[in-house]
Amino acid sequence: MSKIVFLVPLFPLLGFLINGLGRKSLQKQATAVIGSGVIFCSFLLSCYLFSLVPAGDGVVKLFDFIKVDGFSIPFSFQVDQLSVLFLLIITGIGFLIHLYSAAYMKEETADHYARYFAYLNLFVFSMLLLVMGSNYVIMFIGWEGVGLCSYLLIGYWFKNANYNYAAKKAFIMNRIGDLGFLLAVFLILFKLGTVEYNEVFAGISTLSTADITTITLLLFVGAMGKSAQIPLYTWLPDAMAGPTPVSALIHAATMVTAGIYMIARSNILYTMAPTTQTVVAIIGLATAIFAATIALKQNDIKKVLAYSTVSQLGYMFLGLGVGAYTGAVFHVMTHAFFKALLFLGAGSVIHAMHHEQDIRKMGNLKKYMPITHITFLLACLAIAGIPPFSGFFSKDEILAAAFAHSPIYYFIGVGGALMTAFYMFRLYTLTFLGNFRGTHEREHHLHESPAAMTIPLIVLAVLSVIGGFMGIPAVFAADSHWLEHYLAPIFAGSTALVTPHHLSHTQEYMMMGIVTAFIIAVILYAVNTYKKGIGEKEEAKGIGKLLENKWYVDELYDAVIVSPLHSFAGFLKNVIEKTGIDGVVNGVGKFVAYGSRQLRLVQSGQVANYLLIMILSMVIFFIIWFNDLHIMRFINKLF
Amino acid sequence: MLVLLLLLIPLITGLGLFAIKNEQQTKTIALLSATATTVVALLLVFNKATIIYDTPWLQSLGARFTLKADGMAKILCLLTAISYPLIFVAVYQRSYKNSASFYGLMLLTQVGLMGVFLAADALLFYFFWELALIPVYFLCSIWGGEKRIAITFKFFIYTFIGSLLMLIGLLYVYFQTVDHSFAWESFKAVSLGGKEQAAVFALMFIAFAIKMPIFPFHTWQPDAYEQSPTAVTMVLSAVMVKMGIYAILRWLIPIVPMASAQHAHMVIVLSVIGMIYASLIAIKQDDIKRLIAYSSIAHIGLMSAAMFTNNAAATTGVMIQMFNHGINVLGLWIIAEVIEQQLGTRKLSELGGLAQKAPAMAILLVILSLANVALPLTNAFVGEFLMFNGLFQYNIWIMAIAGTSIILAAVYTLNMVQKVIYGELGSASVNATDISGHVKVVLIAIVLMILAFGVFPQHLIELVK
Amino acid sequence: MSTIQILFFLLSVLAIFSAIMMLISKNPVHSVLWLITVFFAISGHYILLNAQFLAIVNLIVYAGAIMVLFLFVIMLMNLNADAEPRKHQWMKLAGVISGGCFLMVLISLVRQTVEITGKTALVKEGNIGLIKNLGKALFSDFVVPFEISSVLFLSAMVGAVVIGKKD
Amino acid sequence: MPIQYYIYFCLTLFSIGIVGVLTRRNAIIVFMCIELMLNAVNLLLVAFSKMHHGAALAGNPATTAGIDGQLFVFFIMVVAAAEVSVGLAIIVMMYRNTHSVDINFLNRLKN
Amino acid sequence: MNAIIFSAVLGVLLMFSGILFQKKSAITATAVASLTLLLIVNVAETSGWIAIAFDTKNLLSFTKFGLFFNTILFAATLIFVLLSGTEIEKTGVNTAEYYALILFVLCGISILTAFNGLLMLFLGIEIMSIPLYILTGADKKNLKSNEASLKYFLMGAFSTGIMLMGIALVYGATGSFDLNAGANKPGSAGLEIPSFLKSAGYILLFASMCFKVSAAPFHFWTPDVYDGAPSVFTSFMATIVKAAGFFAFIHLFETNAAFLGPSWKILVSFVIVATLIAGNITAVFQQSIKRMLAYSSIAQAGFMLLALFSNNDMAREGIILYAVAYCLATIGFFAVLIKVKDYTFDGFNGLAKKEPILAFVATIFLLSLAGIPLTAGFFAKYYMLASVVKNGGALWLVITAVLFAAVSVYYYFKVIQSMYFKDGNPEVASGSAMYKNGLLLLAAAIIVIGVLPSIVLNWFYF
Repeated sequence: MSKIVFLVPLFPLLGFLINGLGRKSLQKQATAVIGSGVIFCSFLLSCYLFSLVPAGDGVVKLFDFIKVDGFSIPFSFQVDQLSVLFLLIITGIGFLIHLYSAAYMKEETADHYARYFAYLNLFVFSMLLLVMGSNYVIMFIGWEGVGLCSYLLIGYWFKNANYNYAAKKAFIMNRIGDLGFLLAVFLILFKLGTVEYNEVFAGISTLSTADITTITLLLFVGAMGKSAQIPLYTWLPDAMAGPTPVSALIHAATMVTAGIYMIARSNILYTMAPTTQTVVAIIGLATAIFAATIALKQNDIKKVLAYSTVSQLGYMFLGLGVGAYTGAVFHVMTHAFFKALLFLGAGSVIHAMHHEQDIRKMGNLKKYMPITHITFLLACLAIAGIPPFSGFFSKDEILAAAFAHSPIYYFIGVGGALMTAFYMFRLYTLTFLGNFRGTHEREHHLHESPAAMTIPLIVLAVLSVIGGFMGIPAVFAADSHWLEHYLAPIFAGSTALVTPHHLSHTQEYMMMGIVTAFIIAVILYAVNTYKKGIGEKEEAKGIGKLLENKWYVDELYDAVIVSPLHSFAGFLKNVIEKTGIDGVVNGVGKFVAYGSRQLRLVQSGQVANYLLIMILSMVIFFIIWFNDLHIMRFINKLF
Repeated sequence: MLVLLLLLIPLITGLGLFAIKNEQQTKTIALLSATATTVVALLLVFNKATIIYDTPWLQSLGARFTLKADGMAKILCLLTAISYPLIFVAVYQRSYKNSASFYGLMLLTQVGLMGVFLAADALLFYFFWELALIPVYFLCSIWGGEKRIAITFKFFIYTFIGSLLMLIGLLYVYFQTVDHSFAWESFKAVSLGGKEQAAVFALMFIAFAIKMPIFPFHTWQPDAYEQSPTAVTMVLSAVMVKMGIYAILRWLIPIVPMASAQHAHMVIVLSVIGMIYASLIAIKQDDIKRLIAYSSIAHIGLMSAAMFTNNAAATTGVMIQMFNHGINVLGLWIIAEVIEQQLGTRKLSELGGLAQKAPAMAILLVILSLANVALPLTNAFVGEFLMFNGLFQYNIWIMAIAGTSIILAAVYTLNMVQKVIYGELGSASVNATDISGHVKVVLIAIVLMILAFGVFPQHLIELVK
Repeated sequence: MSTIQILFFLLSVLAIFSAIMMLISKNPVHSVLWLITVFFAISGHYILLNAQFLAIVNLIVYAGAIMVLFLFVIMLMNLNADAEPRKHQWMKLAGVISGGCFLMVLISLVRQTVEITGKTALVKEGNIGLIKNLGKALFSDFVVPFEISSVLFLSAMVGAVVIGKKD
Repeated sequence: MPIQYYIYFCLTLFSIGIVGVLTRRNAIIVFMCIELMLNAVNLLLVAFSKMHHGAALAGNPATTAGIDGQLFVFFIMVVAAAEVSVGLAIIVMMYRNTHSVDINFLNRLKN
Repeated sequence: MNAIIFSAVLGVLLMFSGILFQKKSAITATAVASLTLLLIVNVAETSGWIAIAFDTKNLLSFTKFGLFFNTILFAATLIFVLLSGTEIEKTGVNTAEYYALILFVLCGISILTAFNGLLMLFLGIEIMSIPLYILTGADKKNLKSNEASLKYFLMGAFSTGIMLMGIALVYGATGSFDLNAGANKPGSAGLEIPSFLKSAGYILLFASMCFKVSAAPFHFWTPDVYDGAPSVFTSFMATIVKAAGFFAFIHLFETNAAFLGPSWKILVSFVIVATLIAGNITAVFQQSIKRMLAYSSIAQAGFMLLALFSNNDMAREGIILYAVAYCLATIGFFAVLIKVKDYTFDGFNGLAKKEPILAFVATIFLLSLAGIPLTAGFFAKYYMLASVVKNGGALWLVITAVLFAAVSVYYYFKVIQSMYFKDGNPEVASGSAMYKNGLLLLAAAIIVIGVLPSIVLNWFYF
C-alpha cells in the first residue's frame, strides 16, 4: 500500500502540469481526456485503497518536510477509513464533474480550456493533500491549496472585475480562517511538539481542558472560513461567479466540507472540549437557519444553491457539535451527491439558457430538458429529506442526535429543513414548471445538454437516491448502519468518552413521520405558490426585502470592517507615513539646513565681532573651569 | 581559497569593466563573471564543511582578513551569487548609458555584499558593509528616476549614520576583548556588563534597523526602491536588506545576548507594528514599486521579530526566509521592471488586463504573488511557518496580531494581481506584449526555485544548520 | 609709602591713563603719542625692576622704531584728521563689557591664587636685567631661539617687501 | 613690590588693549592696541622674572633664575617688531587698494 | 635639527633663485629639489644616519614622533608643490619669495614638532604664521585677498597676545617655560591643588591654540581667510599648517592636561562639539565649494580634536594618520578645484563628462574627507573615534562626532552630485599629463592607505 499511496495525488498533479504547461499546444479533446483521465486514475486507485484500508498500516512517510531543532514535520500521508471515504468522494465526484466540464466549457478557447482543467486538477491535488495528510501541516498545505484553486477558478473569467473581486474575497476570507488554523497548529506544536495526528491524539491527555478548548476553537475558526460558517460565509455566495462545475465540485461537494473533515479528523479533541462543541453546534445551527432564510428570497439559481450549501454545511456542523461525527460525515457524502447534482443540473440549465441565471426568466424547462429535470427533481427531494432519498437518512441522523442533545436544536433544525424544502421547491418550480418567461429567441434555443453532461447527472442522481442506504438508522434495521461501522475506528476515541443515549423507536418513528409530513406539505405549498412564476418588478417589502438583500451582511461588513480599514490605511499612508515619520526624518535635514542658514550669519565678516565672541568664550572657559565640579556632576547625571 | 574567489571574481571583473567601451562586451563579461561567481557559490554550498580563509591584515589594530563560510553565510552568498546572473539576464535588453560603469558598479556592490556575509572580523565586516553601499549610491544617483539625487542622498546619509553608530559599537566591544582583536570569536567571548551591553546594542541595532529596515526607520526604503534603476532595486531588496538581518544574527545577538534578550520585546513589538503598518500602507499603494517595497518591509518585519524570539527553529526560519524572500522579491521586481519598461507606467490604476496580452507573465506573476503571500508549497511558507511558530512560542498575542499580516498580505498582493493582470485592459496596457524570452527564462528559474524550495525546504534547513 | 611705591603708582596711573587716552582719542596721531607715553611708563617700570636692558630696548624698539613706523604710516595715509566714522554704540558697549568681564575673571582668579600671596617682585635689586647677564644667557642657553628668530626676521622682511613693493 | 600689584596692573593694561581692539575701527589703532597688550605681557613677564629671581636669590646669591623671563620679553619684542613690519605692510597694501583702513569695511568675506 | 636648519637655509636659497632664474618653472623645479632634499635630510635624521647634533639646551627635543610628523608634512608639501606648482607661479610675480616663505613656514613647523618649552612654541608659531599672513595677501590686486590677509593678521596678532598672556601667567606660576615645569604643590589634605595662575595661563594658551587650529569658537578667521586667500595657498594653509598646529596643540597638552582637572575634559568636549557644529552645520549651506572646504576644514579640526580629548597612544597614531589622510585629500582636491574656474557648486556641474579623471580623483578625495571606508580618511576618523572609545566613557562625544560626520557627508557628496549627476559645461583648465598622473597616484595612495593604514604607521614604528 505504501508504494502506491503517493500516486493518488500525483495523478492530478501530473494532469495539472501537462495541461498547464501544454495549454498552448494541446487540443481541447486531449485536454479533456488528460484532465478527466488523471482523476479517473486516482479514483481507481482510491477504490483500490478502499479495499485495502481495513488491513493497511495507515501512515506513509514520503520525506522530511521540515525538520528543525525541536520538532519535525514529515511529508506523509495517512490512509484510513475517513480519508479513503473522502478520497472516494473527491475523486469520484471530481471525475464526474471533470467529465461534465469537458462539455460545459466547450465554448472556451483551447488554452483557456486547458487552463481550466489545469486548475481543476490542481484543486483535486490540493484537496487530496488535505485529506491524505497525516499531520496538520500537510492538511494546512492542502487547506491553503484548495483556497488558492478556489480563488483561481472563481476568477476564471478574469476579464470580469466583479468575478475577480469575488475570487479575492473568497481567498481573503479563507485566509482569516487559515490564520485561526495556523494558530491552532502552533499551539499544538507548542504544547505537544508534534503535529502528527496519531501523536497528537495520543498525547491529548497531557493537555489541559483550556488548551484543548483553545486549540479546537482556533481550528474551528479555520473551519468557519473554509466551510463558510457565520461570520465568514459571505464569500461562498459570491464564489458562484466561477463556472458552474467549479461550484459543484469546490463549493458544494468537496472544499467546503474540508472543515467538517478536519473536525471529524480531530474528533477526539472536540469531544474533550464540550465548550467548543457547543459553540460549533450553535454556529452550525445559526448558519443553517440564517442561510436558509436568505435562500428563500434569492432569484439567482446558483445563489439559491449557494445559500443552500451554506445552510447544509451548518447542519453538518450541528452534527459535529452534538457529537454525531458519523452523521456529519454521512451528510457530507450525501450532500456531495445531491448538491453536486443540483449544481450540475443548474449548470445544465444555465448552459441551455445561455448563461442566464435568473430563475424569474425561466420556467417550463422540463419540456426541453427532461433528463436534467428528472435528476434535478430527485436531488431536490433528496435535499428536502423525503424518504427514502439519501438526504433523509443523513439529515435525520443529525437531527436525531441533536434532539438527544437538546430538543431546541432539533426544533430549530427542523425549521431549517422545512425552509430548505420550501426554497428548493420554489427553485424547482420556477425553473422547471409553469410557463417559460424568457424571450422567444432563448426559448428557441433551449435544448437538452450533451451526453457528457447528462451522464454525470444520471450517475449522481442514482447516488442521491440510493446513497442513504449506506447509513440506515438502527430504527429500521439494527446494525445496518454500514458507515457507522466503517468509520468506527476513527471515532472510537470519541465514542468511548460519551455515553450514547438512544431515542426510543416509537419516538423516532413519530418524529420522522411528522417531519416528513410537514416537508411534503411545504413542498406542495411551494409548488403551488410558484407555478405562476414571480414578476421581475415585484418590490419586496419588510422582511422580504431584508432577505432579498441577504440581511445586509455584506454592507455591514463593508461599513464596519472594510471601509474603516481602508480609511485607516489611507490615514497611515498620507498622514503618519508622509508627514509623520518621513516628516521627522526630513525635518532633521531641514533643521540642519535652517541651522546652517542661521549659523552662517554669525560669520558676519566683522573682525570685532569675531574677537568679541573669542573673548566671551574665554570668559566662559574660565567660568567652566571655576565650576567644573558642578558641571561634571550635571553631566554624570545626564548620561 | 574558494571563498576568496567569491570576492575576487566580481572585484576584478568589476574594476576591469570600467576600461571597456563596448556595451555588448560589457554585458557579456558581467554575465560571465556573475555566472562564474554562482558556480563558485554552488561549489561552496555543496561543500559541507565550514570554509575559512584567513590572512593577516591590520595586525596593529587586531584586525585580520578572515572570511568564514558557515551555513548562514553560505546561503546568503548563494543568494547574492544567484541573484546577479538573474538580474543581468533580466535587464539584458535594457541599455544603460555608460553601461560599463553600470555593470562595474553592480559587480563592486556584489563584492561588498559577499564580503559582509563572509567576514568573520568586525572591522572587515564594517568595511564591506560600507563598500556595498558606495557603489549603490552612484548607481542610484546616476541611473535612477526623476527624484533620484535627493532620494538616494537621503538613503545614503541615513544608512551612513547607522553604520557609523555601528562602528562605535564595534569599537566599544573591541576594546573589551581580551586579546584586542576584531575576530568574531573574540567578540563572542567578550562578556559585557548590563549597561554596556545596552549601549552596544543600541548603537548597533540602529544601524541594522535602518538597513533592514524596521519601522519606524523605514521611510527611506520605498522612495529608494521607487527611484532606483530596477536592477539596483533588485539588489537592494533581494540581497542588501538581508545584510541587516544577517548582521543581527551574526554580530548583535551573539555578542550582546543579554541586551538582545532585554530589548527583544521592544524590537518584536516594533517589528510587528511595522508589519501591520506596512501591510496597511501597501493596500493603499497605487505604484507597483512602492507596493512591493512596503510588502518587503512587512516581510522583513516578520524576520526581525522572529530573530529576537530566541527560538532555534525561528532562527532557522529567518535564515532560509532570507534566501527565499530574496528570490521571491527578485521575481516581483523583474515583473515590475518589465511592466515599467514596456508600458511606461507603474500605476496600478493604469494597468489591467495583462493576462489577455501577456499570459506567460500573468502566470508567473501569480506564482510569485503566491510566494509573496507565503502559500504552502512555495518557498516562503516554510520560513514564515517557522518564524510564526517562534513568535507564537514567544507570545501568543503578539503572534496573533502579527498573523493578521498574512491576511493583509493576501489583500494587497491579490489587489496588485487583480489590478495588473485581471479585468479589462487598462489605459496603459493596451499595447502590451508578453515578456521576452530571456526574462521568461529568468522568471521560470525563479519560479522553479520557489517551488523546489517550497516542496523540499529541508535542503535549505540542512544548509543553515 | 616708599619712593618706589610712589613711583610704581605714578607710573601705573600714567600708563593706564595714557592707555585710556590712546583708546578714546579720535585722532590717530594722538593715539600714537599716547601709546608712546604708555611705553615710556612701562620702561619706567622696567627701570624700577632693574631691567635696564629691556627698558632701553623698549624705548628704542617700541617707542622709537615701531611707533615711528606707525606714525609714518598714519601720516602717509593722511589719517591725522579723524577719518574714523563712529562705531555702533552697542558694539562699543559690548567691547567694554566683555573686556571688563575678562579682566574681572582674571583678577578674581589671581586673587584666589594661593601660591603668590606674599610674593614680591624684587625691585631695585637683582642683576639679571643687566645687559651683561642677559647677553651671557642669550648667547649660551638661548642661542637657538636667538638664531631662529633670524628666520623670523628674514621672513618678515621678505614678506614686507613682497607685500609692500609695487608689482 | 607685591607681585599682585603688577599682575593687576598688567591685566588692566591688557584688558584696555582688548577693549581697544574690540571698539576701534581703524586697523592701525587696533594694531596699536595689540601692541599695548604685548607690552602688558612684557611687563608682567619681567615682574614675574624678578619675583622668581627674588625667591631664588634667598638660597643662592649667584643665581640667574628668572633670566629666562626677561629673555622671553626680548623675543617678544623681536616678534613684535617683525609683526609690525608685516602688519603695516598689509595695512598699507589694503589702503592702496581701498583707500581705507576701516576694519568695518572688511566684509567682502562673510557668511 | 636637520629640518630646521635646512628649511631655513633652503628658504634663503630659494629666495635667491628668483634672481638666478628667469623662468618660473625653473624656480618651481628648484623648490621641488629643495623640498626633496629637505625630506631626505629629515628622513636621514629620523633614521639616525645623519643628524646635525646641536645642544639646544633642552629647548628642543627631537622625538621620533615629531620627526616622523615632519616627514609627513614635508612630503605633503612636496606633493602640494608638484601638483600646484604651476598655480603658485600664476599667483603673482614673486614666485621665488613664495617658495621661500613656504620653506620658512616649514621651518616654523619643524620647530613646532620639536618644541620643548613655551618659548620655542611661541617662536615656532610666529615663524609659521608671519609668512602665512603674506601668502594670504599674495594676490595683491584682489580685494578679497587683501581683506583676508588683514583679517588674518589682526586676529593672529591678537591671539598671539592672548597666548603670551597665557605664557606669562604660566611663567608666573612655575618660574619656567618648560612644558613639565612646576608640579603642583600638595595641599593641606595631601591632594594636589591646582595652581590657579597656571590653570589660567593654560586656559589662555588653550584658547590661542584653538585659534591656530581653527577650533570653535575661535574659528571665525578660517572661512574668511581660506576663502580670500589664493586657492593654492589656502590648500597649503588648510592642510600642512593646520596639521602642524595640531601637533603642537597635542604636544602642549600631552602632559599638562591633567592638572586642569575635570574641567579639561569639559573644555575640550565643549570645543569639540562647538567646532563640529560650527564647521559642519555652516558648511551645509555654502554655495562656494572653496568656502565649503574652509568650513569643512573646521569640521575636520573638530575630529582631530578628539585626539586631544583622548590623549593616548592611539590618539597619537591617529593624528599622524589623520594628518596624512587629510593633507593628501585636501591638497588633491584643491589641486582639482584650482583648475575649475567657477568655485560654486554649479561650476562643477557635469565635470565628470568633461574631465572624467579630474572628477574621479576628486571623488576619491571627497570620499576620503568624508571618511568613507577604503579611503585613508576612514582610518583617520577611525583612530580618532577609537582613541576616545579606548579611554572609556564619553560615548556621547563619539556619537556626536559621528552624527556630524554624517552631516559632513552631505556637503562633500553635494560636490560629487554636481560632478556626476548634474549636467553642465564647467570651465576647467586642463592640466598636464604629469598633473593628472600625479592626481591619480595621490588617489591611489589614499586608497592604499585606506586598505592598509599600517603602511604609514609601520614607518612610524619601523
